[in-house]
Amino acid sequence: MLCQLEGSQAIARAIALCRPKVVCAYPITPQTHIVEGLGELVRSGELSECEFINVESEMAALSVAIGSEAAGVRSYTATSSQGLLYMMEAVYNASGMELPIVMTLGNRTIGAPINIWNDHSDAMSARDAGWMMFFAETNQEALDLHIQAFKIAEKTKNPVMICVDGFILTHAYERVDIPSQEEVDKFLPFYSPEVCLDIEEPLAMGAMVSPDYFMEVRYIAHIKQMKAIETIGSISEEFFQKFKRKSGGFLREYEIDGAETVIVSMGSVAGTIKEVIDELNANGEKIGLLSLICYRPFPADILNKALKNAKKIIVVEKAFAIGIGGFLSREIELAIKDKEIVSVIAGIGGRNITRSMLKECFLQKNNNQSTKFLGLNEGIIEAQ
Amino acid sequence: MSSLTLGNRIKSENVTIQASRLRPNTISSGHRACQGCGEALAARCAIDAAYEAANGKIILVNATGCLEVFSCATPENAWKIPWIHSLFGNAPAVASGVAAALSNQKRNDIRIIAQGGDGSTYDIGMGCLSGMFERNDDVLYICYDNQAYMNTGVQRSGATLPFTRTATTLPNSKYMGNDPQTGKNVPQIAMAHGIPYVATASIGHIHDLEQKIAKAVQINGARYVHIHVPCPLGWGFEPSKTVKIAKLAIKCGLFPLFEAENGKVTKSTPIDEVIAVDDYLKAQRRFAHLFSKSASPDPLSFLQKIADKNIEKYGLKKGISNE
Amino acid sequence: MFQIRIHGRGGQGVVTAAELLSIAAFLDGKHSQAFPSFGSERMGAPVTAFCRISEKEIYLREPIMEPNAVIIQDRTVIEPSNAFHGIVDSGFALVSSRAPVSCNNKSIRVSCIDAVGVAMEYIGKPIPNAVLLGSFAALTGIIKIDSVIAAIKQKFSGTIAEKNIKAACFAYDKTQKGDL
Amino acid sequence: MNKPFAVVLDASTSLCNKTGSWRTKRPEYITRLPPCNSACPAGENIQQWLYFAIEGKFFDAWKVMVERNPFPAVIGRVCYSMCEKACNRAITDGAVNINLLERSIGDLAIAKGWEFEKNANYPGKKILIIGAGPSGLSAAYFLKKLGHEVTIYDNHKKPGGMMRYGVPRYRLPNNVLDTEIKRIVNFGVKIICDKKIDDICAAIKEFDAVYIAVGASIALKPDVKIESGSNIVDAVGLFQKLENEDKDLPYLGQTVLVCGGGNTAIDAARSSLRLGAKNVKIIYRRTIDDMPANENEIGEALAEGIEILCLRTISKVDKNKIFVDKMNYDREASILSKSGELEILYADSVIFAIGQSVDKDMFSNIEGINVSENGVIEVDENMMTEIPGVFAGGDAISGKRTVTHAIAWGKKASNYIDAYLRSTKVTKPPKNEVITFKRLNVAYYTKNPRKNVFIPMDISFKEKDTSYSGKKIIEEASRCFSCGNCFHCDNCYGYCPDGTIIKHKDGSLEFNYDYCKGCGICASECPCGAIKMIEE
Repeated sequence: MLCQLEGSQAIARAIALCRPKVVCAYPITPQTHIVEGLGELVRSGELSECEFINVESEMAALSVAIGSEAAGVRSYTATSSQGLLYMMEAVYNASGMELPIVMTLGNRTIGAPINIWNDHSDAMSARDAGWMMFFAETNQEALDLHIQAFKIAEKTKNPVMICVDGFILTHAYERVDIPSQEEVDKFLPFYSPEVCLDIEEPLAMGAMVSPDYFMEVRYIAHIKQMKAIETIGSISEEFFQKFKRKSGGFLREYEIDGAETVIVSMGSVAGTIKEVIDELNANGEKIGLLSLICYRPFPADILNKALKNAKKIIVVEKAFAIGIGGFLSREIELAIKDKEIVSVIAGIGGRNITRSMLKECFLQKNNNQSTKFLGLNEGIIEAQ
Repeated sequence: MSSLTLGNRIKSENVTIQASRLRPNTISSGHRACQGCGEALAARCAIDAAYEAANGKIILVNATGCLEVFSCATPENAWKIPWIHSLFGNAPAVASGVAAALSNQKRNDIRIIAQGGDGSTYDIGMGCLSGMFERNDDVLYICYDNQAYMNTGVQRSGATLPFTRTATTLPNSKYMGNDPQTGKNVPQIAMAHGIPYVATASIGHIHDLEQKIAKAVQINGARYVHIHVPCPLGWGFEPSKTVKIAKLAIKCGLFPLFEAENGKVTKSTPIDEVIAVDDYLKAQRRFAHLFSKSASPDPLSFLQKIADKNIEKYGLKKGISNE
Repeated sequence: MFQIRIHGRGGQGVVTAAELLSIAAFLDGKHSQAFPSFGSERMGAPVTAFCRISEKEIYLREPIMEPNAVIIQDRTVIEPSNAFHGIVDSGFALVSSRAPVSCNNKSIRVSCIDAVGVAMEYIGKPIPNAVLLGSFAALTGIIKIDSVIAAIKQKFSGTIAEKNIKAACFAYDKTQKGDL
Repeated sequence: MNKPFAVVLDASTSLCNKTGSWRTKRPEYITRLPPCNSACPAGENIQQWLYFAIEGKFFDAWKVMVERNPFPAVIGRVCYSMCEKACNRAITDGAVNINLLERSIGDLAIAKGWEFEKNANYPGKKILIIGAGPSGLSAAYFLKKLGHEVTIYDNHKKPGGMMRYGVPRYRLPNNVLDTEIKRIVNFGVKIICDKKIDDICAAIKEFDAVYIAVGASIALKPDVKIESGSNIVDAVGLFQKLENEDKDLPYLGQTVLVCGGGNTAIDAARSSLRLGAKNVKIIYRRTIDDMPANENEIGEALAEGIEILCLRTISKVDKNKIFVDKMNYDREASILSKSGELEILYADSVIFAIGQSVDKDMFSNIEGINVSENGVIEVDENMMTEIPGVFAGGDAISGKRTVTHAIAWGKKASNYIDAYLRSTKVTKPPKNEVITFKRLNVAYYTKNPRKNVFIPMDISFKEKDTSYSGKKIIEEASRCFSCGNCFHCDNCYGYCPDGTIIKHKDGSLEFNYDYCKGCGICASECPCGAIKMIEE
């Protein structure tokens, strides 16, 4: 059913369609509307047989999800920014214990200085935590990704984080197609884990692991996640078959055929980039876009193929590490060697990314700088 | 024969589960606790009692700490029942999650117990514990109180007694061990949440402990049982003296045994014969500096006052029973 | 693509206005995108919201800097919010104001309606967004008044919906009549 | 099941971790000798029969008693109860009333008609026992148990010796004694009474061995100046006349003074009351707490109005005027001395109950049987006289003349005689270490003070029935600390932090050293000191 909905509401609906048994969260901007929406769906009975728990912190939010998931029921939480950092210990814990929790990350930067606006710093802080991570470009994709997320997580026994740009998507009203409950039920089977806290078959979860085994534990986790690339692909394909909509998977290409310059980005900024490409290509430029959806596991081979013909790669990235620079651009270097890769740090702390900025940036030639900061106010910098 | 021993070959009433040949042994032999570990003993007593009270339907959530480390390290798991360890500070929340899942599955017959040491309970996990209490989640939380961070090498916690010597409160010319102006009382904090049941127990009184656990397990909502577990390593006494030390703590009044329901003390276990705190303290090296020749008598009288206050507050001379 | 920027103060339903606009456009069969100026919305602080309406799918995520129309829910924010900034030539500016408002850019079509007055009369609260949307529908023809009504029904229920609809319709009619 | 590697583990897999290797000390269940057993002259395993009594297994309890003592009902009445004096419970809330329990179970055996278990016919030797007193009867019983053929000769009308002629009937009724002797006869022992032994040497030829257990029948002469005309009575003589229902009883009068501190003195005093005396006093050298007489007996005497004058000795009796020295007693140094203070008492008669000696004349013409100056028959370390095969025991060879000691002598003699007949030697089993009070965890025993039973009685020669019946036996027996012997309280089992103790179906406990880390909590929390830590 087509609806005009706020992104957060669309995500809440998607979650409800997945019939989680436990939803728990702690409020943090810009994630709040998602859990408010879920809370209402639970209270109204639209999402039935679901425990909605107001916890006292993000640490508790993910911990409750760890508990309920370990007890064998589908569990969901959502957070942003500082909240993710506050629960970070549990983030690693959930993946280490192979608990297929799904979490929405309403992307927001990390303080100090405190700032509630969007960038991908929070997501990047968890990029090595063993979770699978997907970035939504639109609210439709956010909705679709959440439905796929449970299936991916439960099939691979690996938690999944769906990253949705805070405010830009979470607070934006857009047209979304919400599938019916029957459709989702057909796609996402009832969750019945092999391993859980079961009095009939008592197991201990979360054992201490000594140096004798720890490396193997981590190695296996790595191999499993790399293997999960197949699962992600097939689930995305299955989603397309069932819902007649391309969603999820690894990346989305736009005007890539014959493109000399390929822009790589994650999340909602792809929309604005597309507008810029349309305009520039109309004037004879050969620019394409590669919007990366699946960030973890990092689909290096798939990226390599997609970027094979590009002469220049511009990575528009919404987060960077102080002391080294962009994350994504460095990871792209893993996928493709010997190409000019420019890192464009953009939209940090909610700074607007406008068409004019991007246009200028894409057209810049003979660039000596491998890292650029889009829309940096030189005046302020000089004053400092 | 006696009713004060754990078992009695003649009578079947007033004997402990621990004396039963068919006790559940929820924590199996082969665990890696220190010799004479009070916590290992307390865990078996408490969880066995819970197991019996819940007809074997128990799920355990364990905070990081000695108990977790010695009971479950690959490839050996001592637990006979479903058990999960997540983190140091989140056991109450994980338990809330398990409770939510089971409530969702209409399995309220399965009882959930979260457990941790005083470090996780008093300090790092206090937020999650308070949240679990405040939501009145259907979880029994057991704190095994050995009054310091033993797992990491005996550092001070919020449960450390005044004047205790720990690795981070070494007595010197300026300080007589742990600062007496610090510390908190989690049983009282639990009571302040108005949760249905709060109790203190000790391995020095297994009958009492088992009764309290059995009662706690059967109540719905958030419950808190605080068990005093002497630690031979951290407190400095012979491993064979663990139970004796626990008994002394009860007898001197420094560890009062009581029950509280809905925020009010309803019962306390009387002390037969009150002893001076000195008798308890001097049996432990962590207080040895209080008994040196040059030591001031003030710390001892300070601790005696705490004990006296407990005795008065909880009516330990005769015991309270409002049932 | 038709881009609308809405100015007002926290508590005046600025974001709701954008949302209602986007729903109305959606109901008209168009693509639309509404989003607030992101921030911690405090009661009384100047607030901006945006809405894009298009026949095609909308990719653009930048804030609206060159609106085809602005809706100003409170004339006192015009200055602090620089509300007339960037309006395209012959763009619309619909202002909630009892007194006439003037704009330096004479190509802009400025219209005023005492939306608060109408809202007080019909709704009993100084929330002018429905009134302004009714007026906006009449003024620009970008959205149908029936869609505005349907959007209000979707968003609100019961007497609140009814009152808002009445207010919107009153403003629509008044604007149609050129009675501003 | 596809479990996450290493992070998820199966239940109870720790059992493969044998933590027993951590141990430097090993706990072991041991038995220490309870002080009651240690103190019992007859070597009764009191703790063991109490153990059965607690369980209500009275027959088993009785069987344990008669392993060491064929006269439970008698001993339960006349014993000086060294066991109770040694009882560790005496330090807390009063000794277990062992004596009364023994009597109660002994009486139960009489009521139920329990008999000794006959052993397989063993082609034993023929043994003659001279004297059917406690020692002779006891030796007969134990020798019979060992398979020998035993005949007892006694010169009295009835068997029993001092049990019959040395204890008043209100304390030991005849039917009790008769039944317990009858049981020995039923067991196969031949008793011939009214038999004078004119020629013991001749008798020896007929038998493979002889045991002389003639007792000490001559009352000791007091070291007191006695003026003529004084009315002096010896206690044993009085009792014998009473037993034989002799009409010619000595005159006691209204006021009687008894000298002595043992049960015999108490018996004499109480008998005097029963014979019509109105004012009876006992004079004893030390304090009342030092009196060898049973606590119960003393209590009852006091209840009957008998006065006990302590720290006094008689120096002279002049008709009805008795001169008394007051004494000083330093118990710690065990020094008794005259204080110098004098006292004069008046009495119609003075009864001395200060002991007996062997009748020297009996053996004066037998070579090889020598009576020493102390009035005892001389024997070697195997209780044998100079005549091979002729043994002597009981009061005849010992200064400690109590029924219990006599029974012990009988048992001892039976072993020596048996060894002699088999040409072997008696080997004494090693004695376990006696458990002291310090080793006990008395806090584990419920407080339950001793209840002394004083039933107000009419002053007669009829025995008052104070025996406990079933429930009360259990109740009193349950006061036993079970010192040094596991009583299955399960403390070790319950307190072991490592769950290393295996509790078997029958309740028995076993250390599983695979897991025991040697912490020692089990030993430390054992109420009765029945676990010992031993260096690995």
